Amino acid sequence: MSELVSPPSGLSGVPLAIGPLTRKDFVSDAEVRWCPGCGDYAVLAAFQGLLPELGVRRENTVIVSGIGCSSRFPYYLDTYGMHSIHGRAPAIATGIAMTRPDLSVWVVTGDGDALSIGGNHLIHALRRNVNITIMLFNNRIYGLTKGQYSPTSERGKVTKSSPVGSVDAPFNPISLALGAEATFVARTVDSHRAHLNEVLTAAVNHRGASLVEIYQNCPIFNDDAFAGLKAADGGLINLRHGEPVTFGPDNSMGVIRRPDGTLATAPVAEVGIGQVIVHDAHAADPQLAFALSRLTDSGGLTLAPVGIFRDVEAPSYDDLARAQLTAVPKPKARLADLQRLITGEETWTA
Amino acid sequence: MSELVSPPSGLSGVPLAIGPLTRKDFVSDAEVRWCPGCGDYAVLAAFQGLLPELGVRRENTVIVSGIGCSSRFPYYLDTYGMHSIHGRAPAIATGIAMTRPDLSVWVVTGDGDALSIGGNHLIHALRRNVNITIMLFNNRIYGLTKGQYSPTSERGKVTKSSPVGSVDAPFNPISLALGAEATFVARTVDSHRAHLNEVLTAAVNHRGASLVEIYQNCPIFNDDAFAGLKAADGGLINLRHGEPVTFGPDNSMGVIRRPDGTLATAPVAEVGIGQVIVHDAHAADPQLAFALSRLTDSGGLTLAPVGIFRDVEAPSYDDLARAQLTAVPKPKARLADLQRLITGEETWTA
Amino acid sequence: MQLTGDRFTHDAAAAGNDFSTLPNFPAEIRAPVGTLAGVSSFQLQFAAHHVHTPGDQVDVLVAMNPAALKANIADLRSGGVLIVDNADFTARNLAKVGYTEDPLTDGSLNAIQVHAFDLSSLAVGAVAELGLNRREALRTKNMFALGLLDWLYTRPEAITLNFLERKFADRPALLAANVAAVKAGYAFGETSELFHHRYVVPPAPIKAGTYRRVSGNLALAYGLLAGAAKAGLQLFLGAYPITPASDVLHHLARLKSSGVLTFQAEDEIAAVGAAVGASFAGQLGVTATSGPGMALKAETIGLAVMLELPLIVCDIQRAGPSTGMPTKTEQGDLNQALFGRPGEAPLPVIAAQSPADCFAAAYEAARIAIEFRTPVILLSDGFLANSSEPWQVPQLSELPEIHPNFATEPNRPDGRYWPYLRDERLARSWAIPGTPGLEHRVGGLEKADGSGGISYDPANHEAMTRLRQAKLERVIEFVPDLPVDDPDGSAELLVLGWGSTYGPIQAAARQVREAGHAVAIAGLRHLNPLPANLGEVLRRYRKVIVPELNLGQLTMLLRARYLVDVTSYTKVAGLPLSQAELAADLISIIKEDLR
Amino acid sequence: MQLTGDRFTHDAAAAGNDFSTLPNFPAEIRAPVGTLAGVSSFQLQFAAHHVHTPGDQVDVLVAMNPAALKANIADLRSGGVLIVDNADFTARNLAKVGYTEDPLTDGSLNAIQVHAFDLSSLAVGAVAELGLNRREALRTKNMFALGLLDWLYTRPEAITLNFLERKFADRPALLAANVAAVKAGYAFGETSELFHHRYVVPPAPIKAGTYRRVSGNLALAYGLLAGAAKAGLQLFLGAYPITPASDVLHHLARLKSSGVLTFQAEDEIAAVGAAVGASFAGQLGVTATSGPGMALKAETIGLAVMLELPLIVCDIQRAGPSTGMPTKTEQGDLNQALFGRPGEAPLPVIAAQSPADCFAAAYEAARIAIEFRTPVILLSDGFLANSSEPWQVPQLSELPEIHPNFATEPNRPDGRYWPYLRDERLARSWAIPGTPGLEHRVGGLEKADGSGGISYDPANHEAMTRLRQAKLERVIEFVPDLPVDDPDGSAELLVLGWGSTYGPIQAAARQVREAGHAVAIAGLRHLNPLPANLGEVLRRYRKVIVPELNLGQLTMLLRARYLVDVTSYTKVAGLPLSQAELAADLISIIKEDLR
Ligand SMILES: Cc1ncc(C[n+]2csc(CCOP(=O)(O)OP(=O)(O)O)c2C)c(N)n1
Ligand SMILES: Cc1ncc(C[n+]2csc(CCOP(=O)(O)OP(=O)(O)O)c2C)c(N)n1
Ligand code: SF4
Ligand code: SF4
Ligand SMILES: [Mg+2]
Ligand SMILES: [Mg+2]
Repeated sequence: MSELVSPPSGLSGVPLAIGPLTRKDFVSDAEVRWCPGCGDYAVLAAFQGLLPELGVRRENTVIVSGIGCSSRFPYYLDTYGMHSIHGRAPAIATGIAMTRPDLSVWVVTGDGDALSIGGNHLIHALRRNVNITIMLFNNRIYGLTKGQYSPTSERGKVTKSSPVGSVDAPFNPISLALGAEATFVARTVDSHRAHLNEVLTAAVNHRGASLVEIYQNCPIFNDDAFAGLKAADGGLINLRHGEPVTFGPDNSMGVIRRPDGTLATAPVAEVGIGQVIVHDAHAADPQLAFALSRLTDSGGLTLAPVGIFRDVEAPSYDDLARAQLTAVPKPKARLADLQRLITGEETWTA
Repeated sequence: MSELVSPPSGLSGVPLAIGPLTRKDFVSDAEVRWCPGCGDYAVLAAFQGLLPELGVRRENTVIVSGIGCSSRFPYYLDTYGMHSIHGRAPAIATGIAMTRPDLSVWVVTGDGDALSIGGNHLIHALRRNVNITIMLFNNRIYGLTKGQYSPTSERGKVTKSSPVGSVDAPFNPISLALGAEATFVARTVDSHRAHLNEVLTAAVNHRGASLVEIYQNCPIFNDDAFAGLKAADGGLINLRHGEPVTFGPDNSMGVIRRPDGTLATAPVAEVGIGQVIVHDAHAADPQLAFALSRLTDSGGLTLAPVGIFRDVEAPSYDDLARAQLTAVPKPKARLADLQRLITGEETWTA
Repeated sequence: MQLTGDRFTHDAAAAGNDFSTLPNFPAEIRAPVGTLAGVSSFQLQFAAHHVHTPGDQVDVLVAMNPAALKANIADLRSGGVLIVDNADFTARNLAKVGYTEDPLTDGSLNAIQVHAFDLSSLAVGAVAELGLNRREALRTKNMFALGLLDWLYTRPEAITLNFLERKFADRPALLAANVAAVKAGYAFGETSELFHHRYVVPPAPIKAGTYRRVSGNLALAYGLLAGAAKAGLQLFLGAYPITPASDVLHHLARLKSSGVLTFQAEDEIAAVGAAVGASFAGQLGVTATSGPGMALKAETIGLAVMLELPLIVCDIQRAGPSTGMPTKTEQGDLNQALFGRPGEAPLPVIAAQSPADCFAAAYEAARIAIEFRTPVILLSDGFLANSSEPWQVPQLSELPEIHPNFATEPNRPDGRYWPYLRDERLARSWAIPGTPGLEHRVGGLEKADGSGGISYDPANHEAMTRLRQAKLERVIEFVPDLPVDDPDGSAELLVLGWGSTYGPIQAAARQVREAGHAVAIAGLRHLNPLPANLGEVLRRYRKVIVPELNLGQLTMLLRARYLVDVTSYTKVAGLPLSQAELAADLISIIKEDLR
Repeated sequence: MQLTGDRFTHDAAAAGNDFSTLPNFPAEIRAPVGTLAGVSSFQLQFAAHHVHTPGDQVDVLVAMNPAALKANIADLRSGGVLIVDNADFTARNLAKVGYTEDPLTDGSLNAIQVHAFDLSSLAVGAVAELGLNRREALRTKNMFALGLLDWLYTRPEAITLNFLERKFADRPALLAANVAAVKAGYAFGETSELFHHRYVVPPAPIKAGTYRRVSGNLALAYGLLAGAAKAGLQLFLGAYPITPASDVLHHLARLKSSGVLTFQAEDEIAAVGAAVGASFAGQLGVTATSGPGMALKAETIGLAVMLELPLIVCDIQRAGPSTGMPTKTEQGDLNQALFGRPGEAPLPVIAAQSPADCFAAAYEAARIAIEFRTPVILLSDGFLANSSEPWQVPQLSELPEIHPNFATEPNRPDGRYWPYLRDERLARSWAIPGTPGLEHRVGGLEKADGSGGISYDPANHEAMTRLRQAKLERVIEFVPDLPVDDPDGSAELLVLGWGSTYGPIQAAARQVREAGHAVAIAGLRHLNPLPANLGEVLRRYRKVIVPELNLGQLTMLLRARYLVDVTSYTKVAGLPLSQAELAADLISIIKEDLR
């Protein structure tokens, strides 16, 4: 490559807003109906603040959700939206993204919606790299159906459907996405507004499928599932491209590579900052991102990297699919072409 | 742990055959109906040869398949079998494995069956670690429906449904399985009978879910998809636990770790055998296995590791689920218990 | 409120009343308290006679705040009693639910006997000495209300107090507080002079026996388990949570000591798939869901039809279409149950008629599924699921036997085993894995009858298609003739319901008869095959009305099958059929159409 | 053989004959040549009169080996002509297909005019000089057979030769060989003295116009595209391959120059989901599948009913239940189309009647879907899909207009936009993303009419449920009265078909009438809503017979709706209805029942 061309953004093709938009423009008049204290409120507030900053027209934003507490999201935003059926939002969004490159398409989903019933659509949307941004609200529980364990619940979880503890090993959504060839994978936390903003902005600007896992507290059925992480001295490992991966009080802990090649954590003071690995979110190969994802403990959650694990350029499915089409002619000419087509080459006259 | 106990095998609990069994015992009288030259023949022959060697009773072997050319498999084996519906075999096998620990349960599936329509059941069966052995026949095409591209077809594949080339990025089934927390993941090749035998034997002996991807040639719709690999000097990288990962003519090539931590291939003569990594299939952490899986090129396939990527001990779902049950009493006592249960504690008499 | 209702129901039961309950939950998980959307209510009808519904109009309403009043006042009959906690009747709270004036003072409740007082303060006062914080203290108001109701209906306090002792055995502070609140409520009734009457509801004339209270979903779970146990099979439930079916999973998940295996699947397809696997393995595979989940299971149910394996698919119907109104009831899935599969895939369909009947219906489903090797669809609905009533506990020993009749020997002269050889009922031979010598393969492709080998032979497919239908028709062996309730045989009008409408139909018939008119009623439990005498029954009456909570799905079936001009009577409001409305409509039909 | 049949069909078309074809593929991909399972055949009927089916019994059978003979000989009428290549009639090959004696010599074919000769050698000889290897040379035998048939039916060779020139333009060696084979076959007919007759089939009296040959799946693809184009929308197909629907995907995937977007989804649920997404985005979302795939799509179709968005779901039916016989035809999905969804989810259902009619049916489906904002189910079947016939190419300009009527302005006095405000047809307002000021949300929960906001109000749900049904009934506006073919109005018997049975019914009626009996026939294209005059039509006849390739699904509907005692006539053999059998049965009904 001789020239440096800036890659197409996830939003290129979406018309820009004419005047400035404000948060208020994006607030619908539907009454918000989550339980008091639900983490969904914080995400909604952040998102309503973020949308006007993206600079694209409000009417060109579409939010598709499945079913679950979190999937009520689209109702609260004054954009185009669809509250669809359980698990199918990525498929529906694929149809929207393919036919309408002028739209900014978001998917809102939960850990049950995306990873249980909707797991297949999720991994296929990621593999294909459809230009959509997926916000996965992970509260590690089925909220709407009143508290059964989910595919991200820790093993041993006691719920109505697992009265003596669940026996399933949970998914690590980041690992799963990376195994499914995802080109943008990130994680953030409901209550960390600035981080949420930053990650979502990067996600929507990524052209192709972006998965953002959002740790979301469900005070009713799984309260404080992330309390261990959110605590001041907690185990949130903030990933930043190009920076050494440190965390903990005063960044006293770091992620190092063990002699066998796998990643581990160690006190920086002991190993020296030079041993701490530097994050490369843009590495073509997902090996590092995957290794980082494994630092998440799948049990009680005391350690979890957040930020952008992976953000690489790759052709987006819908761009490629559209590129195979020849430009559709004006209506008249279109009908004439079609008349020729259906008439075909081997006709006879009676 | 003070004592070394040998882990339960995938077959423990399955009654042993009384007399010796032979290949013939496992051949059903159904006429085999694949196209001449189909790779499925070779796998079938190997499998019919393998079953008697496992030492368990024929009547305690169950093979469940989905739909596809490869899914005709159960019909050709004189065991219990079910040719079910498209993509659902892992779910059906889960019900069998949970209720009958005395059965050896196999799933036979294709790249379309397992990774397209059945993707969700596959990843969930792997995550849960249900004690089943999955043989995934990957011919990188939909055979039975006459040749559409599949989720493992290379991008740009020209088929009836993609006349100017497919635009999907393919899955790497090994990466996907590892991302889904699989505890046993391996790959082998239809025509390499000894390797197939070895890998399948290890798979069935693994307690929990074992996924074996089998590269399978479809001479009709995707001929020679693996020819580049099968060639004498081809790029099959044979993984063996505890051995350096070398391949190519005279094992002249090796897999090394680059300074950035990712894996790459290099001539052994240049880097020295000391730089070549040693495979550890039993590493608790799947980082290495995942890194190895990325050496597979997803395009024309000239390089692919085969063998066992990962084989770790973890409790199997069905064992855990059964462990929660108290032993079911004899029929009479069972009915008496049940009578007490349904009568409950708060009764009144009229 | 749910707990108050629950305990008050037990008091009614202990007094020998017949009863029927209906809890009503908000659609949101925890919609903010004090909003209309957040109101949770519990409706109870009890009487000295047979009770078939929780009632449409209520005699006594207990409302704990303005939202509860607003949401439920329309259901209180004129002249009824309203007990209302006025603690929260502030301008702000009133406005929040759309009251511009205080309904307690603006005269709008003049037709009602209003008893308004600061119940909250009374409860808090009653537990003042017991060291609770304010929130805990306030929570005892429900028990205060219960004590008051116990007084009003002349119930002994002991039952409630016993219950509290069990419940709070290891939390003495809460026990003391709750006991204090109940007693205070009782004493308030006695001393306050607010109430001029107490009521005594004598026992209902019910069959002698041991009774318990049961909800539809619990009875259904027990019925399934009883079926499996009598057949000597393990019960395996594959399920994915969905309202209002989730409780079937919850109930069965607790029965690990009864050997029940539950599998919370990744989706409804996996749930039913695993159940098919369990049945293939020789156990009783069951799955439970609601309408949207039924749709997803259709393909696998078709497979089970083809495999001819036992399987029970419970559909706890909710208001549709699509996501619809998940917490509301409906009977919209009858067509889906009968016809919602590709190709000709007939299977038995059974509908439970009352909460307690869910047990018997589930047991019958198990018996048919196992003995005929067929999937069976068992229909219940959101109303039956959550509603409860007295249940005469069945003696398991008296239930009909269930025989899985596993094949253990080859069944061909040449020593082979053919899985599709049939008995007189046309049920196929069932050999399970682990049985030596009977190894065989089954699958979804058309098969040659007898051998089960794949067959594309046209005549075989024709024969197999008709055979599967004929087998369904043989199930009639297990279907009793439809009993008709027509006391003196003089009725010209038959009201035929199915599933949960039969309760309101019985209640309405009582009203119609009390008004001096003759009406015959019947309730269908077997929707496929239909009872043998049904055609004759339909033709016996001048007019047949078929009430359904849908747009006339059973009606279509009856008209097609019997060419009888039955009249459809449909409600699709997400609510149980209203007995009062039905009774009024029936009376006017009798007066006008049948003069 | 497929190619020979294909080209010979073109010859018939060029000669102005009417025709109908039926290719028949083995179920296996490449079942071994020479086995019964491996036989692939091509059936063609052409005539100087209207042809409605590929025929049941054939006049001429060309068999290239023992397996082909064995598989098809039963279809050759007594006295018919058999042309057979005897090159492969070795003992081994005969035994392989179950012949113990050579049928060509054992006298079993005495009732048939047998022309057996070593066709393979003749073909190989004809191309001997052209440098092909033996395998290539042997392949020309199909063209030899075509040449011979051309001679036998007095067809000009030129059409075939022209085609070969196009096909092999860049492979001159193959061109020369195939041309030589055709000519040799033609010459063989002329010189061999084996054949004593040549046939001349004059042109059929068909309407003047430009014709082409079309198969059902191709016509369907074109109809969808025409619908989208006339509405000014992009056509979006979401599909997952499944026999016999895959060709719809294959055809549309080739139409990238017409702006068609195809999406090969991960499963049927994603396929229909993406189509719903495309429709929400303002395009025409379509999905195509067969029975098992329909089952999987049911939940999403229900969503589309609730969203009130255009969507076309094509169900190319195959023999069921379950996996059934994928390559065989059936009409088993009518019930599933009408009723296979949870709750009350009514939608229009249209069935194509012939391969060419798939175009018109698809176009109508598009028109209804777009103008009524509703999912429409379009039924075809495996027979229509693969069969072909002459098609008078429609002029797109003459097709009815289709108006999506996108909303562009707020529709409320206060400047708001309500997505569920309705027009006279009850179709809701449709605003698509990108339209400023009309931002709105839709979803699967019950909604308040007008505003579209979530509503749990009982009365609203009741109203909405009935409204969705009423909207479906308004579609009658696009449903013409059912025309009855009753030439002199004297018939007492009406034969009413739907979908693909109408072809055989027409053919049978011709036979019945030729035998001197009166019979009326009609074919339903609209299954929901049914034509307005249908009740009246049914009541006009003493007897109504309804032939279906299922166990009587339309019959049930008609009996329920009109209380008319129609008689079901059912075949479920995986084959198209047999016209001869039907004709014979009709005649005996007329003679016996209607005396
Ligand atoms: C087909 C179908 N199956 C099941 C349900 C019931 N259901 C609704 S939401 C949900 C799970 C919600 O969990 P999650 O996605 O984690 O969302 P949350 O409520 O926790 O935000 C389930 C099982 C449904 N609506 N549709
Ligand atoms: C529900 C459903 N959808 C689609 C099909 C059609 N179908 C049968 S097999 C198959 C794909 C086969 O591909 P693969 O799994 O790779 O198996 P192969 O034939 O290549 O061995 C498809 C799409 C079906 N049988 N059922
Ligand atoms: S149940 Fe949990 S996730 Fe759902 S709204 Fe309430 S707090 Fe939020
Ligand atoms: S189509 Fe391909 S995979 Fe299928 S049987 Fe033939 S060769 Fe094998
Ligand atoms: Mg959740
Ligand atoms: Mg394949």
